[in-house]
This record gives sequence, structure tokens and C-alpha cells, in this order.
Amino acid sequence: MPVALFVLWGLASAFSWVNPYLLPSPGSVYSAFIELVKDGTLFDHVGASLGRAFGGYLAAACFALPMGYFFAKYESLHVQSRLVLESLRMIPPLSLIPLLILWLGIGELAKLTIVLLASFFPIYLNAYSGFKQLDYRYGELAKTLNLNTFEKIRHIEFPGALPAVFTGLRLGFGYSWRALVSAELIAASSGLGYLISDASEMARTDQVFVGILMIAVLGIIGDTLFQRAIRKVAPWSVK
Amino acid sequence: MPVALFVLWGLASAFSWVNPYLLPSPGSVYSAFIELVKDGTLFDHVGASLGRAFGGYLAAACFALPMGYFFAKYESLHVQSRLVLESLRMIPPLSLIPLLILWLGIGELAKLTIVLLASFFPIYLNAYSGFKQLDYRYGELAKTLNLNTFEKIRHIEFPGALPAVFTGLRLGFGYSWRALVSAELIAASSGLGYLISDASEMARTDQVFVGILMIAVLGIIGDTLFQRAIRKVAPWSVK
Amino acid sequence: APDQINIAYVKDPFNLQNIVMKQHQSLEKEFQKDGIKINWVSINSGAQQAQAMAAGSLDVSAVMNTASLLMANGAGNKVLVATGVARPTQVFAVVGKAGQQMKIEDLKGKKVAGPKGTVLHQVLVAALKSKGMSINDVEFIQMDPSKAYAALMGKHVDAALLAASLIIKSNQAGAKTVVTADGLVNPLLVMAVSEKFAKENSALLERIVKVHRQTTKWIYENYDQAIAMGAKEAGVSLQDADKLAKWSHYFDVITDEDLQSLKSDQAFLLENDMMQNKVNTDQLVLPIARQ
Amino acid sequence: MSAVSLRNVSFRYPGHDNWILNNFSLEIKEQKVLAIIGKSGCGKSTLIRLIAGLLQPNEGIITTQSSHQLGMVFQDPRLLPWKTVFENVALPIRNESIEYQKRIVREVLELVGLSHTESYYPSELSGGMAQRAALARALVQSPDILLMDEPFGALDAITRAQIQMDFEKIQQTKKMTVVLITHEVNEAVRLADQVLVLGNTKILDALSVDLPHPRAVTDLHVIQYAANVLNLLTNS
Amino acid sequence: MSAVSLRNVSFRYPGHDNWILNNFSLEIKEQKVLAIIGKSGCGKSTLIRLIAGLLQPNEGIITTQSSHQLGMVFQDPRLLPWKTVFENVALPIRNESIEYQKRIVREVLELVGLSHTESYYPSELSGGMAQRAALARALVQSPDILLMDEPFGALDAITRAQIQMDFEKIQQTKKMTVVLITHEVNEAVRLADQVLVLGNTKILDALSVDLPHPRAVTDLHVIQYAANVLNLLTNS
Ligand SMILES: Nc1ncnc2c1ncn2[C@@H]1O[C@H](COP(=O)(O)OP(=O)(O)OP(=O)(O)O)[C@@H](O)[C@H]1O
Ligand SMILES: Nc1ncnc2c1ncn2[C@@H]1O[C@H](COP(=O)(O)OP(=O)(O)OP(=O)(O)O)[C@@H](O)[C@H]1O
Ligand SMILES: [Mg+2]
Ligand SMILES: [Mg+2]
Repeated sequence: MPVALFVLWGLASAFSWVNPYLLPSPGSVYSAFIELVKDGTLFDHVGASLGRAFGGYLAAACFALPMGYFFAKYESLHVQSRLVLESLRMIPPLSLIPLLILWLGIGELAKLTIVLLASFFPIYLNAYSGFKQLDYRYGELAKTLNLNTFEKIRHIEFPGALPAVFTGLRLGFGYSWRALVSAELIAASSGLGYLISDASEMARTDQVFVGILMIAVLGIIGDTLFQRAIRKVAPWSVK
Repeated sequence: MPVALFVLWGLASAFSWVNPYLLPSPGSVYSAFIELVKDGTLFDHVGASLGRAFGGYLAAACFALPMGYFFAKYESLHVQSRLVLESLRMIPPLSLIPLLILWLGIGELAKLTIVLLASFFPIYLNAYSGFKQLDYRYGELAKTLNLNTFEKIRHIEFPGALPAVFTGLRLGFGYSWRALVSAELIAASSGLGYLISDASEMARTDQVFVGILMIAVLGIIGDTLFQRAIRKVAPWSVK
Repeated sequence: APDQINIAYVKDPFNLQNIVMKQHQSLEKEFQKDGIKINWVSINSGAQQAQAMAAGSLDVSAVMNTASLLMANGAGNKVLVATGVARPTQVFAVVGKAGQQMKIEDLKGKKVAGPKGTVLHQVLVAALKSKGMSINDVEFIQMDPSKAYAALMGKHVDAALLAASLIIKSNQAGAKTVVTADGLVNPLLVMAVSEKFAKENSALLERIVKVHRQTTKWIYENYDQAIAMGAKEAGVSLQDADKLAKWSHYFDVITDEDLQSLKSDQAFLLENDMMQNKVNTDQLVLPIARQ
Repeated sequence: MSAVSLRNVSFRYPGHDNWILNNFSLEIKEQKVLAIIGKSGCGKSTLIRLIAGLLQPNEGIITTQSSHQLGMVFQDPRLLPWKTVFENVALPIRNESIEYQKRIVREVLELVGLSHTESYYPSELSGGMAQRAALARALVQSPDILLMDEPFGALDAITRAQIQMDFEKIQQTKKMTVVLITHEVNEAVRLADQVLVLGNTKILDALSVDLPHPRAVTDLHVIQYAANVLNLLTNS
Repeated sequence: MSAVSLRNVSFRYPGHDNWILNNFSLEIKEQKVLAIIGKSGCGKSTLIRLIAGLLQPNEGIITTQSSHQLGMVFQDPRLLPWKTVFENVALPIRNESIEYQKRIVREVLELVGLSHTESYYPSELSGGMAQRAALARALVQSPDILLMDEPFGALDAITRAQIQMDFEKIQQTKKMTVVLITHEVNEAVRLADQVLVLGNTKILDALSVDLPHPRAVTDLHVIQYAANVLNLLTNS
């Protein structure tokens, strides 16, 4: 299927079915790619974006997983913070950019926060519902085995919630990539998101496509590594 | 907690701890709200946005749920389409706007597509993993009971996957709201997202806040209704 | 004195002075002896520049359009003019759909896409007015230029308000320019500074302005070299770079005429509900900008 | 005629080397009760799952008449947690009219002593109650072939005897083809026309029980047969 | 001295009106085996869960010595699906050294006849094997109080007799306090010092079994006692 799409793209360009100013030919995208690789800027962009996407993602995971766990466990915490969390979940991060600039300035922190806001909720909500749906029978077992909190998480709750947690982590990872364009609207001078919006401003559609394809390719590589890792760590979770 | 935040906001404004240009006072937000209500534009914005958010969301759900189901069932379908789907999942919708305009024009279709792209993946991936993780023992039961495909979905697979599906639907709903700002960057003349970006461009921070708060409030109401509905339809899924 | 200056780097639409100033590290050199660090931050959006100034993250913007500057001031965020940069009359244009050459009159009843409240919008209004029409005679669709460009290429609109490279690209795609800002409005790009910085560090500001003016001079003296630099940075061909530079009309000292166009800009913004409070535009221009 | 026939069936679980059944043949007679006993882990459940078509043999063929309706009681109750007892039990007759469903389900719940728990969810049942509900679900449609994997294992002696008796009666009228896995030698002899002793990969012994129904556990003949079976089991 | 004492305990499940235990008192003697029998659904599992502290009584108090270690065999095997048999069984002694764990776990798996399935996941076990793994998990730490809810229910007669015998031996040396729920009257009489017949909400009858260990099911005294218990059960 990807091959078919690629062929279609080639044909569409070759026979000028579509406007080449909006959908550049594979050839011109390739030469834009080579050009960007040669002058080294592509690596700068990739480097900057990788840092932001992973940084924001890791931060999101670090907040979201414990929150999901504790909120599932102590429903009152969940109820308490529901309004604030749900608001944050619904509010478009793009609209928060001015406030983020106010509080966090125009440096990396604001960009990381945009990524964090984008990827936090799938991780959090999936963890929450994963921990919430745990089979109570294993909870009883934990009690008779005298497991302490940490042991209970390790032996019972985490493995039990893992399928849901894993889905959340995968989703969050995707959203952290997606958020790059928004994040790099804030005073960025490098990064794939910046490349895309800058090139788009200058009608360099070929460069836009290089940016899009890089994001897609890196994202897929990341997702694949991710799935490998989980298969290693928790073979039971992926039948 | 929401109350505490509100009080903090009031105090911050009253004592000018922060720049009112970036964080307007509750009073000025309120009067902007009244102003927008009086001239009736707020209702237009809300109406337009509700239509888009729900339209895109419903479309996303209509595609994502069956896809999640069939891909979980027929792994080869999943493998086949993985590259394309994962690419779409990673690519920032903002960067696709020019292409969407090219193909879908500047009407509602392009906006709905942005909303769809934003909310599709949580629904799809959660449904996929929900259906994938189904207890095989109930599948055996279905076989001995001679359930046909539809009966199997109705009695066994759907209820079994429901907790995961529900989390996906909730997440997707949030993202459909969030996508409004991006969606309404495409040639919109009304909608809360338009209100926010327009007001932000014109330095009308008070109106920006009206827009943000409306999105948050409507989103929370939607989420609450949603949870009520699920509790009615499937009481077993929320213990 | 501060130990660093945060200054916005704005390369679009083809701001050659800024490009050269950064490449030559002129400011870095100027302030090296004082131990002051220059932080370039890339922010293209005028609105975002103003927000960053309000938040204290930005001191100076090398290039800001006057509409953003006026709107910020109208909302109480004091941003002042430090010196002139360009009067890019041909950099802003109304471009028609590929195919026929449209005249302004032909726009009647047509779909025109572009960004509201900007010079481009102003150009459209002025052009229509010059033929006895108003903005209500066209179907105006709010979009930023890169999206308007896409809509024009996809033939979903009849005309688009475009700037700089987008004009060149659309012309190459067969779309014909209907009218430019030339003779209709006087678009102004200026160097802007937050009121706080202007007050507290006027000496530093003077030196920044001085470097900027030296750069402008250098560009006219070493035109080919400057064009090559700009072409590379903006990712356009030498020809296009030359075209863009010619369209831009770089300058430095603000004239009475410029003050007048600031006034008419404000009138336009007020008229279109883009500004709430009128400000005294003369007071927005610092004395150094005029010498 | 055979209701089910297995010919030269071999089976092992994917990823495991050991054969559970090896070149295994068996004819299951129409309208008769076949009891299977054997040590824990010898392959009884695997055999019944092969017959039900839930597993595919690596070699050999298994034939059942396609017109035959199948009922199955798994070794675990396998009730759907999102359905009440009533809804679980009504599942096999889901296409009948509501009135019919109500009547029949109540009848069969009465039989297994669960009348009062119609509206309970499975999580609210005791172990034995869940097992009885599963039995009720299998009986509700009077299947042509009934496969039961230790259907009475979690019941106390009294309840068990009661249900055995009721089942014997039903079988006398309905004449289903039954495969019954059990650990209770008495139960096997009381209910079955033939008792099969299963060992690793093969049948160790078979014994026909030629006694008239209804049989009583206290009947001397039954006791005699039971002693024989226990002997077979012990010596195997 | 009592290992566990229940005083005037009443319990009903939240949202249900019927009392499972009502004003229920019981002393469980240290180092003795108490067998509980009773009809399906009468409240045996509920009682054992109250003793284990998994449920809280609505009224009355339950006291156990806090220093006492608890072992429990649930009515379902309740093995963790993400752990192998070895890992599941080693869970109660997770804080001991690896060498010790290996030694002890292998010993106890040997005892229940699961040596060859150390590395199996629970989904690869037969019903009886899973139950034996659960039993092994409870025995691995030689708890002070051992609560067992039908621990041998899914085993065939031979394996069951074998494990009963082994358990009797262990109990003779370890002298745990044991509560054993069972449906097998013979089993109760063979293993227990006292047999309790539980009915709805209360104890119907109690019987001390004063026979020396080891006991054989074929012993006449045992048969006599078993007949008595069955009588109690039938008449209750
Ligand atoms: N979670 C629950 N919620 C409501 N009622 C319950 C729950 N668990 C058990 N019951 C009810 O309590 C009663 C006693 O159940 P319990 O499991 O104690 O029986 P039992 O004696 O162990 O039976 P069995 O021998 O069948 O296992 C039953 O009527 C059952 O329906
Ligand atoms: N899913 C599986 N994967 C691998 N091995 C399995 C699987 N299921 C069962 N086995 C193995 O197959 C053998 C037979 O299992 P089966 O469940 O048929 O035994 P059984 O005779 O029903 O025993 P029990 O009386 O204990 O229920 C066992 O050794 C078991 O370990
Ligand atoms: Mg079995
Ligand atoms: Mg029980």
C-alpha cells in the first residue's frame, strides 16, 4: 500500500495531474533533501526536533504515569483535579502560546511544554483507565501475599495495566511528534516543525515535504523501536 | 482547586503581578464575554465550532471503530496499512493544511478533515488494542454458541473491548476540541478557534480568554454528558 | 546595563539588513567589549513579537510591521519605533488566479483570500477604493498568506493577498499580479523596541540603530554580495533575491511621510475594528528614528 | 452410527514438543453418554476442545455431523461478566421469542437451583453457583451433542447428587450425545454408557456400563463397576 | 489458644439484603485443621475471605494474631498470567535469596507434581495443574495460618489421594493452623481435627474427628466418621 501511494504520487507528478507548486514531484523533494543534507541544516533540524519531541514526551510520561496510577487509586484526587485537567485537555495548545510565552519565555521550556501538553493526556487517561480496570481478584491476592505498595505495583498493578499503558505511551509518542510544528512556532530557528512552517511561508513546497517525510520516517522508526522494547520487557503484553 | 486557581488569577490581576496584555483581569474577560454575547457573535462562534468538532469527531469515530475492530481481527490488514497509518499519525496536521486546501478546498470539508485527523488515532488505537486484548476464552465460548459475526460483536467483543474503546472515545473527543484552532485557520469566519486566533492577532487578549474558556466549558460539559451516556448504556464498564 | 540583549531575527519578507547584520555578527562585535551577549530569536509573527516583548523575553525586534506595532500599542503594550527598515511597496500584492490577467474592477463579487488587519488587507481595501468600490464588493476570506497561496493554487479562490516569495512562486505558476501596494498604501517595516528597553537602555539602543544603519549602507555599497547572502538564507534564486530586494526599498530614517502613513494605518485599523484604542502615533516614533 | 469420529488424530500445542494425542482414534456413539476420566494434565480438556472444533488437529480428521447443535460446559464457568445470570443462560436461545426465553431459562435455572439469582452478575455468584449457571447455559437449548468438562466439580455432595439425578432424567428423555469429563468415578459409572480411561497421548482402557437407568450410587452393581474403574485408573 | 476468633460477626454484601453470616461466632484452634463443608452458595468462601481480611464484617470482630503469616488458596487458581509457574510460586518468598527460592520452589513443585512445568505460563496449564500451582504457592512459605478454598477440587482421584497424603505429612511436621473448605466428606474426615457444617448464616453442626494420623480413607473409623458427616449434611 505505501508503495502504491508512492507510485501514484510519482505518476501524478509526472503527468501533472496536480499543481506542482503544492504537491512537488518526488524528484524535486529528493533534490531538496540532498541540498538540506549537504549544507548540514537537516541534521540541525532533526537534532533540535528530536530533543524537543523526546524531552517533552519523557516529561509527559513522567507526570502522566504516576498521576494515572494515583488518581485511579484515590478517586478523590481524581475528582478534585478533574476540572483543571479536563480544561487543559480541551484547550487548544496553540491558543495557550501567548500565556506560555508570558510564563516560560520564548526558550526551550515553552516548546517542551507544548509537546508535553500534546502528549500528556493519552498517557494519563490510558494509565488511569488501565489501573482502574485492574482485576480486583489480583488485588486480593496481593493482600494475602502481604505485598507492599511498591511490590504490588511491580508484580501486579503495572503488568496488569500494561496493555492500556502501552497504548497510551504509543499514542502520546505520536502526539509529541505532531506537536513539533506548533511548538516550533514559538521563536524557533531550527527543528523540523520550523523547517516546515518556514518553507511553507516561502512556498518551498519541496522543503515542506522533506520536513513532513522526515517527521513521518523518524516517528515510525521511533514507534518500531518502542514496540520492540516493549516486546522485550513485557512479552506477555503483546500476544 | 479550580476555585483556588480562579482566586489566584483575580489576585494576580488586581495587584498587577502579571502583564494584563498577556493575562487580562477576570473583569475584562467578563466584559468581553458580555460584549460578545450582546452582539450575538459568540453564539455564532459556538454554533460553528460545535458543528465542526462534533462532525469531525463523529466521522473519526465512524472510521476508527470499525478499523480498530477489523485490524485487530485480521492482522494482515493491520500490517498492510501500518506504514500509511503510522505516517498519518506522526505528521503534524498543521503542516498538511496547504495540501488539504489543495484537495478539499477551503470549505467545511477541509476543517472537518483537520478535526478528524486530530481525533482519529486515539479512537482507532484504543479500539485496536481493546479488540486485540480480548480474552480468547470468550472467543471460544462464542464459537460453541454458534454466534455469527454480528452477534459476536454485540454480545462479546464490543462489551469486552468497551473500557479501552471508551477511553479512546474520550481522548478523541478532547482532541477534536483542541483541533478547532488549527481547523479554523483555514478560511473560517466564525468559530471559537477563529475567535481565538483572530483576537490573538489583534492583541485582544480578553477575547482570547473568552474563547479559551468557552472551549474548556463546552468540552467539559460534553465529556460529562459522554460519561453519563456510557454509564447508562454500559453500566458494567464503569465500576 | 544588561548582560544580554534579546533581539528578534526576522528574515521574512526578505529583510536583507537583518540577514546581513546577523551573518556579519555586527551587533555581536559592537557589544563584545561591553560583555553584552546578543541573543537572536527567530520570531516571524508580529503579534508574537509583541507578546514576547510584553513577557519581557524580547527587547528589540529587528523588523516589525506597523500594523502589529499599532495593535500592540492599542492594547496597552508599548512598543516603539527605533528606526526605519523598508518600504516594501511591491512585496505586497493582490494576485489573481492562474489564467487570465485580472484588473481591480474584475475583483467585484469574487473570492479574495488574505490576512485580515495587515498591510495586505489594507492594499486590497485601497485598491478597491481607488475604483470606487469597498471591501463589501468582494467576498473576503480570512487566511494567512501561505494558506491563501495554497487556496489560489488549488483554484478555490479567485485572488489572494500574497507577499514576497509567494508572489514570485505564484507568478511562476501562471498567476498574474493584479495590483501591488505601490501608490496605494505606504507599507512600513520598522525596527521596534519595547518601551522598557528604550527607556532604560537608550544608549545601547542608539548603538543598535547605528549598526543597523551601517548595515543598510553596506548593502547598497556591496549589493551583489548582499544579494547572494540573502538568496542563500531565504532559499531563493539570485534572480528572485534581486527582485525581492528591489521591491523592498530599504531605508533607515523615518520621514514625515512615514509618520503620515502610520496615521492612516491606524485609521484603517480602527475603521475595521482591529484596534480598540486610538494612540498618538507620533509618540510611538523615538527621536533617534528620525535623525 | 457415530455422532463424532476421530481418526488417527495427533495434536500438540504450538511451540511445544510433546504430543497430547498421538494417532488417536475414537468413535462417539449417537445418543450415548461417554465418560472420560484420567489424571490431571493427561489431555482430557484438549480432547474435548478438539471435538468442539476449538482446536485443529495436527494430523488426522475429526468429523461431526454438521446439522448437530453443540453445547459445551467449559472447565471454568466462563460466564460473560457483563451479562446477568439470566442473560448468560439465555444466550444459546437468543433468537427465540422473549416469552419462550423467559420460560425455558427459568425452567433450567430452577433445575440447577439458581431461580433466585436470575438478575445477579457473575461476580456476585459463589464458585458452585457459577458452575451451575454454566451448566444451565449448556442445557437451555437441549443440544444434540453436549460436551461437559467437569460440570459438577465445584458442587457439594448433596447438590451434586441432586443435579446428577436430574441430568440422568433429562438424558433419558432428550437422548443427547454426551461427552462427560469427570474425576468422580461414581459419577462416571452412574451416568455413562461407556467409561474411557485416558492416559498420555492415548486411551488406556475402556469399559461399557450395562446397567439400566436410573442408577443409584448405592446400587451394588454401580459400586462394583466403580471399583473396577478405580482399579483401571490406579493401575494405568 | 485460638489462632483466629470470630465474635458475633454479621456480614452481607453491599447492595444486597440477605445476610451471609448472622451473629456468627467461631474459634479456630492453633495448629489444628478445621474443615468446612456446606451447600454450594451457603457462605463458605465468604467466611474464609472474612478471616483473611479481604472482607470487613458489618458487625462483630475478627481477631487474628498479627505476627501470623497467612497463606491462601482461592477457589479459582488466581495465578498471575504474566508470570511463569516458577515466578508465581516464588512470589510469597520473593525477599529470600535466589538460591533459596530455587530450592524451595522446586521442592514444592515436585510435591504437587509440576516439576516439568516450571517455565510454563498459566495459560498453558490444565485446570488441575493450575490448581496445584496455586496450592504450591500457598505452601511455599509454610504459613502459620493456611486458608484453603477447595484446593483439590479439580484433581482426579489418584492425584488427589496422593496430594492429600503429602499434605497430611506436611501438616504433621509443620503444624500449621488450617481452614479447609471442601466438598469431599472423606477428605474432610481424613485431614481435619474438626469438621464444621455451614448453613445459611450459621453453623449447623460440628464434629470432632479424634483419630490418629496418618489416616487412610479405607480405614473403618474414617468411613464411619464420613458417614456421620454425610448424615449431618443431608439432614441439615
Ligand atoms: N461479590 C458478591 N456480591 C454479592 N453477593 C455475593 C458476592 N459473592 C458472593 N455472594 C453471594 O453470597 C452467597 C455465598 O457465597 P459464597 O461464595 O460464600 O458461597 P460458597 O459457600 O463458597 O459456595 P460454593 O461452594 O458454591 O463456592 C451466595 O449466595 C452468593 O450469591
Ligand atoms: N494452551 C496451551 N499451551 C500449551 N500447553 C497446553 C495448553 N493447554 C494445555 N496444555 C498442556 O496440555 C496438557 C493437557 O492439558 P489438558 O488441559 O488437556 O489436561 P486435562 O486432562 O484437562 O487436565 P485437568 O484434569 O487438570 O483439567 C497439559 O500438560 C498442559 O500443560
Ligand atoms: Mg481439564
Ligand atoms: Mg466458594
